[in-house]
Amino acid sequence: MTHQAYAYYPGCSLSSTAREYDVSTRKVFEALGLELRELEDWSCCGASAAKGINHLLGLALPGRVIQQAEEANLPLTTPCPECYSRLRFAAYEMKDEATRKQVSQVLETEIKNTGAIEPTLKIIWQYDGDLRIKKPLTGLKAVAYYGCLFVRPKDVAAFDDQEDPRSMDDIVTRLGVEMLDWGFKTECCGAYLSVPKPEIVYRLVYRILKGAKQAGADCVVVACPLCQANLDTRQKAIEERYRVHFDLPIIYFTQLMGLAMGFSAQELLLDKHLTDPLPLLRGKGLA
Amino acid sequence: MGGNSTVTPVAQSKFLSEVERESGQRIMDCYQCGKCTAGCPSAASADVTPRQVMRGIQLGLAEEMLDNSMIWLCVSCQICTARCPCEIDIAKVMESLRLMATRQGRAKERDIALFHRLFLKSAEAGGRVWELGLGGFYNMSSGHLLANVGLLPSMLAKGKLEVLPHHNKKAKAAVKRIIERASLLEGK
Amino acid sequence: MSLDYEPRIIGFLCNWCAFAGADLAGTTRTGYPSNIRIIRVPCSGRVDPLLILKAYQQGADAVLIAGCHPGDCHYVQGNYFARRRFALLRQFLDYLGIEKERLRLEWVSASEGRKFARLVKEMTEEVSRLGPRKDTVRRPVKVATE
Amino acid sequence: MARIGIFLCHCGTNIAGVVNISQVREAVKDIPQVVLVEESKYMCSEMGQGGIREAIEKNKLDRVIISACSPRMHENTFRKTVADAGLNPYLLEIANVREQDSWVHADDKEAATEKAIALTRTAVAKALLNQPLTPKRVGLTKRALVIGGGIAGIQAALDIANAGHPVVLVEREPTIGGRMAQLDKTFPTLDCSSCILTPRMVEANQHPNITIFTYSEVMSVSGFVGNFKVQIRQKARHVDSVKCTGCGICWQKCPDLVPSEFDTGLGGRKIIYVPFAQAIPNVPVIDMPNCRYVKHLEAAKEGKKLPPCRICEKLCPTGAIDWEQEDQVLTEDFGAIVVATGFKPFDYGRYTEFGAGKYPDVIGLLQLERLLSASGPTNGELKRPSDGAHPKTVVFLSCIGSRDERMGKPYCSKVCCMVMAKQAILLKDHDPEIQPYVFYIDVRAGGKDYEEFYQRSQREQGVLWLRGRVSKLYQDNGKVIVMGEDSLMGRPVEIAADLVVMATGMEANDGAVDLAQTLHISYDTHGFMVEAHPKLRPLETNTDGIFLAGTVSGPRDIPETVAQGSGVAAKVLGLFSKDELATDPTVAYVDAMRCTGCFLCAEVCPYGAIDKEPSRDGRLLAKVNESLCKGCGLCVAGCRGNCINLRGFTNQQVIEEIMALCR
Ligand SMILES: Cc1cc2nc3c(=O)[nH]c(=O)nc-3n(C[C@H](O)[C@H](O)[C@H](O)COP(=O)(O)OP(=O)(O)OC[C@H]3O[C@@H](n4cnc5c(N)ncnc54)[C@H](O)[C@@H]3O)c2cc1C
Ligand SMILES: Cc1cc2nc3c(=O)[nH]c(=O)nc-3n(C[C@H](O)[C@H](O)[C@H](O)COP(=O)(O)OP(=O)(O)OC[C@H]3O[C@@H](n4cnc5c(N)ncnc54)[C@H](O)[C@@H]3O)c2cc1C
Ligand code: SF4
Ligand code: SF4
Ligand code: SF4
Ligand code: SF4
Ligand code: SF4
Ligand code: SF4
Ligand code: SF4
Ligand code: SF4
Repeated sequence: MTHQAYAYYPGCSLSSTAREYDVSTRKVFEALGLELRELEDWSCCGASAAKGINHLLGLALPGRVIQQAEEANLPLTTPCPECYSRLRFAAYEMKDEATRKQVSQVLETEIKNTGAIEPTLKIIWQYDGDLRIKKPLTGLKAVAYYGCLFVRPKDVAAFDDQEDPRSMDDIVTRLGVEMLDWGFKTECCGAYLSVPKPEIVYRLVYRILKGAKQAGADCVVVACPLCQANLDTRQKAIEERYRVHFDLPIIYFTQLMGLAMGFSAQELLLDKHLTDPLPLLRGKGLA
Repeated sequence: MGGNSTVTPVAQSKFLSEVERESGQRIMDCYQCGKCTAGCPSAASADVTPRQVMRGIQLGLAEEMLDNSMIWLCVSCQICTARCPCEIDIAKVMESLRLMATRQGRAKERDIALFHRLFLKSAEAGGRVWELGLGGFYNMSSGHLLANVGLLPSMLAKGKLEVLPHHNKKAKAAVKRIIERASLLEGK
Repeated sequence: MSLDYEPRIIGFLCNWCAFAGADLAGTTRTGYPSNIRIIRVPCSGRVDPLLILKAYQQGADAVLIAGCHPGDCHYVQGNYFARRRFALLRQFLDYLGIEKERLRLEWVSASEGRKFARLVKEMTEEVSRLGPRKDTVRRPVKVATE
Repeated sequence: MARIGIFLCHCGTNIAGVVNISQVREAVKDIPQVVLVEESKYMCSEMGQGGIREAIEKNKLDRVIISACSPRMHENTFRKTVADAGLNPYLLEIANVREQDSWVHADDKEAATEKAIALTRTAVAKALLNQPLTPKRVGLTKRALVIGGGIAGIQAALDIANAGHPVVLVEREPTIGGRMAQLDKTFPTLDCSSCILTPRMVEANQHPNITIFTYSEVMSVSGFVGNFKVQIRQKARHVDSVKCTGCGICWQKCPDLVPSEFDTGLGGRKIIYVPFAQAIPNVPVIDMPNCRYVKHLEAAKEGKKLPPCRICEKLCPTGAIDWEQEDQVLTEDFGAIVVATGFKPFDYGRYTEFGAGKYPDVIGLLQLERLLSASGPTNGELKRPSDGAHPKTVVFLSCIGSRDERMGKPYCSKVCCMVMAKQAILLKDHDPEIQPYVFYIDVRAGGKDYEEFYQRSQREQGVLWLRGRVSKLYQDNGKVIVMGEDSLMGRPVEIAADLVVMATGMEANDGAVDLAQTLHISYDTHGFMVEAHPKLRPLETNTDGIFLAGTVSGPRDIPETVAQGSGVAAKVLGLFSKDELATDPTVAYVDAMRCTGCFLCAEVCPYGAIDKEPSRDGRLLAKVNESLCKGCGLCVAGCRGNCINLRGFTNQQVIEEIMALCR
């Protein structure tokens, strides 16, 4: 197999709240023989904040990341859908020559905007080699929750079906997990509103968790730090508020991959989640 | 909308063409079906719905469309955009209205605007965002002193939030410069 | 784009689709540049390459042939012949020093008034950009007739 | 010297408001051989035409140029006008200064005027080379082909047959009846669909002038109005329809069941089957790929053993089962063709936000018709597909695959609002406890008694109409949750439904485009066939002798479809009232002095209109068969030596036009 290397942009969340996503992603890539070279001195992509304040800033912050990858002469990848979406948007808008020039001007260096930008999820989905599974995760039932930014908008970011994406389901099915069909794959969790408007997020997340439970899932598989945070850290409050009992661990797909590849739950930081997945995994003899 | 005042519709208003220019969307294509609103995560909590925002623009109601909570509660999830039968990018329209409001110093949802600003501040301060700091600053600045505090102990215990900001000097300098230059060059 | 250069475009339009499409542009008041001059022919396949050369020789800045979409030809296969001949002629144009942008073959159905208008606009802009013809075809060549 | 008259039409202000007519007059009046320039406010009006006739007679004009609207509009009108004045109609030329000038260059009057002058000059240049032409007369076959045996086709066939002319009705399915046969009751009168349809089907079947070919398709069409030659393929039923009495023993005893197309997959049918009880003809077909005997034969080829079955054959009292039967191709002559191949419902599986067709309790309108029908898969008991429970909350979603740019279907399907109203009322009739909710964008109830019917559903039956489109459906604990907006309240709403019905729109039928291409008629971007004129010639196509009826040209309901069926019959009968037809004289002709006999022309002629004729010195030369030639001119462009030319569009004429336009 040819050795493939990527410029790796973890983004802010993965270096704090979502460390387990970062760690598990790196482990999985390494195990698959795919190299991630973290960009040096990378900076924030601006998330949804920058574009709402200043349009150009919303392009220039991701622009710097793109430009760094250009310097490294590598295809750019990131696990975080928010970052991915910002990077893609910037690249998309910079297809317009004037915009590209303007961003270059802000960055004080020419940005070519020709390199590939793919999320780690897509790279793994399209990886057709052996997944090096040592320990299939049989007995586990899960639903995949994709959230918004990997599937929308169509022309900019989507690499999977808009309403019924398959990528995570396909990957996790290969691990031996029974993936269930459900109706909330791409519904919104409220994103960053969990800080300024937690009420909205409670309502949305309640629905999603209820849907997962109804489908018969033991846990929810995710690929987004924000989704993970909203579904995991708000779960207790929601259970209290709506007088329900979910106890649904929210696990990154890379953590499940790592587990199947033989890494320990601790190595994959599976003990960092607020809704503890360990009892479930131990119960099934998987951790 | 508003609900208690008479509306004087203005066909082909200046506001309409401003929004169309800013967003690149054809607002008059909207036939008010409501599909955007039906799937919107925030609509139920807002004072006007996304469909009504589209209508308001069609009627030229500039004030009301820049001063509602919907444009701030919109999280750019793009569900509306993906499903609109008239292929209008509603999320983009919302973003454009936010930008227009910001430029005019309006923000119906001060908390969210504040959150965005603090987020950027955090990025500016460290080159990368320090999430614990962001939460803390937000609580202090918004006056919601205890918001989200309940979560803190468990999150810290799990190592989910780093107590110290993870600054990166070079990144910090770069972000600072970008913010300066972007504000300088925006609109040029 | 030079301001005083008004290119002259000769359009051979098939009676069933493109000519009807051009009519529809009119019926729906979809405006386009007046540079095009239309000749009605029964079928795009009726357009003999010699007629196109005649147009260039007479000073046309560009020639448009428009007919029914593939599969829709009123005469079954006329537009396929048009397409084949067009490909050959285009190569020949190169040899004559006429830019290939000056010859277009397009499919316009009777319901595509907007498309026709857009085409004329595009072509006019493109040819204006090219400016006046620089080749030497514009002199009497004998075109065999009856 | 010719004597040319030029007539400049104002078309009210349509032309004169843009083109400076007096400037045109000045520019063309001195063209050599022009003896007269006249104007009229409306050239096509009785007065305008009278003026032309008078001028021809008074000035002995031998060429007439009319500078007016598109020749596609009034060429025939004016040809008649000049003919009435004794001038050969082919000596007329029309300059298109309205559609292709004043209407598209309204913002540049100067350029429009200049162009009007150029176009008029060009018409003069061409007209000088016009020759008087005389149409030939040919006979016609007074026998009609009707393609498609839905209500449109049945109606057309009956009306033509009743006027005494033979009709062949070709239907692709094993029975005639079309979609209407699948319906339960019909709006706005709620009469039972099969009660009003079946008598017509029987009448058609028994009519001495009607021959029905079911399970058949049109393969090819050649010829022209009055004289079409059509190849029809009759697919093998594997049942001898002469011997079969329709006793039904075979399909009662056939051991296998597959989903029934007629019941939209909700019920089953046997392998040997008639689609429904009142099918016409009442002769079954064997669905070969699914038949046990066929599978047995195939397995045997691979050396495997499967039981041969052949129960139908053993039990058939008349020995009608015929395994050897093969497709048959018939070639028939017709004078006119009616296309009535109908529509198909939009596939709601394309909406992934509504479960992509995977949720069992989300169905389409046609499926609900079958569930409501007493002869349907549930004998009219309303049971939902997932668990057979009786639904109480039923939600309708309008405009599925209609008014939706995202699906590439911007048009309104016209009947589904009324169908929703009808079905909601029928649901209430079935079970008063059912609560129907209807999500709509606009209610399209424009027809006689339609609005009253829709109002009744809300006022008297308690159907709740909610204005708004639904965004998403999801399954939840045996319910389908409907997320919509009530746009009148401006609030998101949610309903937990037991059954959701998609108001699927009308799409062009499968194979419509292929059929249109076989017939050489036009179709639009949605696959609906195109009328010669949307308002004034809605039943004709641009090809003489080929007509359209029913939903083949766009969505419509039964009353309109039936009206079109009868209307099209009137068109056909009008054609058949003549004993001969005049052919278009703008055909090709060969210059025998120059022809080298290479027959490149014959190679490209789509109509085989070039014959090989020996000349005096024995060489074979080209000769045009004028009744086959359609005047496309392919031969002219194909001939290397300019030895063949096209009347009305000769090379010299086109060259004159080019020269005039390049001036
Ligand atoms: C769910 C539903 C409910 C409806 N309810 C009502 C109602 O209550 N009242 C009302 O007025 N209208 C109603 N309509 C509309 C009505 O069904 C149509 O107006 C009518 O059926 C159209 O008839 P048609 O003959 O044009 O087409 P079809 O009924 O579609 O008939 C076309 C026929 O042509 C055949 N065919 C197709 N292609 C070929 C081919 N290539 N060669 C040979 N044969 C071919 C088909 O097999 C079919 O038999 C309803 C429609 C739907 C979908
Ligand atoms: C304002 C308006 C705008 C419209 N615009 C459109 C449009 O844009 N497109 C469209 O498709 N449709 C349009 N329509 C509809 C269109 O006008 C009608 O569909 C059409 O004119 C109906 O034609 P008709 O022959 O049935 O009736 P009419 O046009 O009413 O003709 C009936 C004729 O019968 C004569 N008559 C009446 N009683 C007797 C009698 N006892 N003896 C002898 N003669 C009698 C009348 O004098 C009249 O000349 C419009 C209608 C209106 C009102
Ligand atoms: S979905 Fe589109 S058309 Fe419908 S109301 Fe929203 S913006 Fe308008
Ligand atoms: S993008 Fe904004 S308006 Fe659209 S559905 Fe999401 S939150 Fe609502
Ligand atoms: S058993 Fe024989 S006669 Fe009876 S319906 Fe079947 S094929 Fe016809
Ligand atoms: S052979 Fe058997 S399976 Fe086939 S049609 Fe006859 S009875 Fe049915
Ligand atoms: S008839 Fe009604 S439901 Fe059908 S497409 Fe038109 S508006 Fe929609
Ligand atoms: S009555 Fe006329 S205006 Fe009113 S809905 Fe019907 S068609 Fe429209
Ligand atoms: S192509 Fe011309 S020369 Fe050849 S046979 Fe036909 S008419 Fe004669
Ligand atoms: S014009 Fe020529 S090619 Fe066309 S049908 Fe007539 S003979 Fe054939």
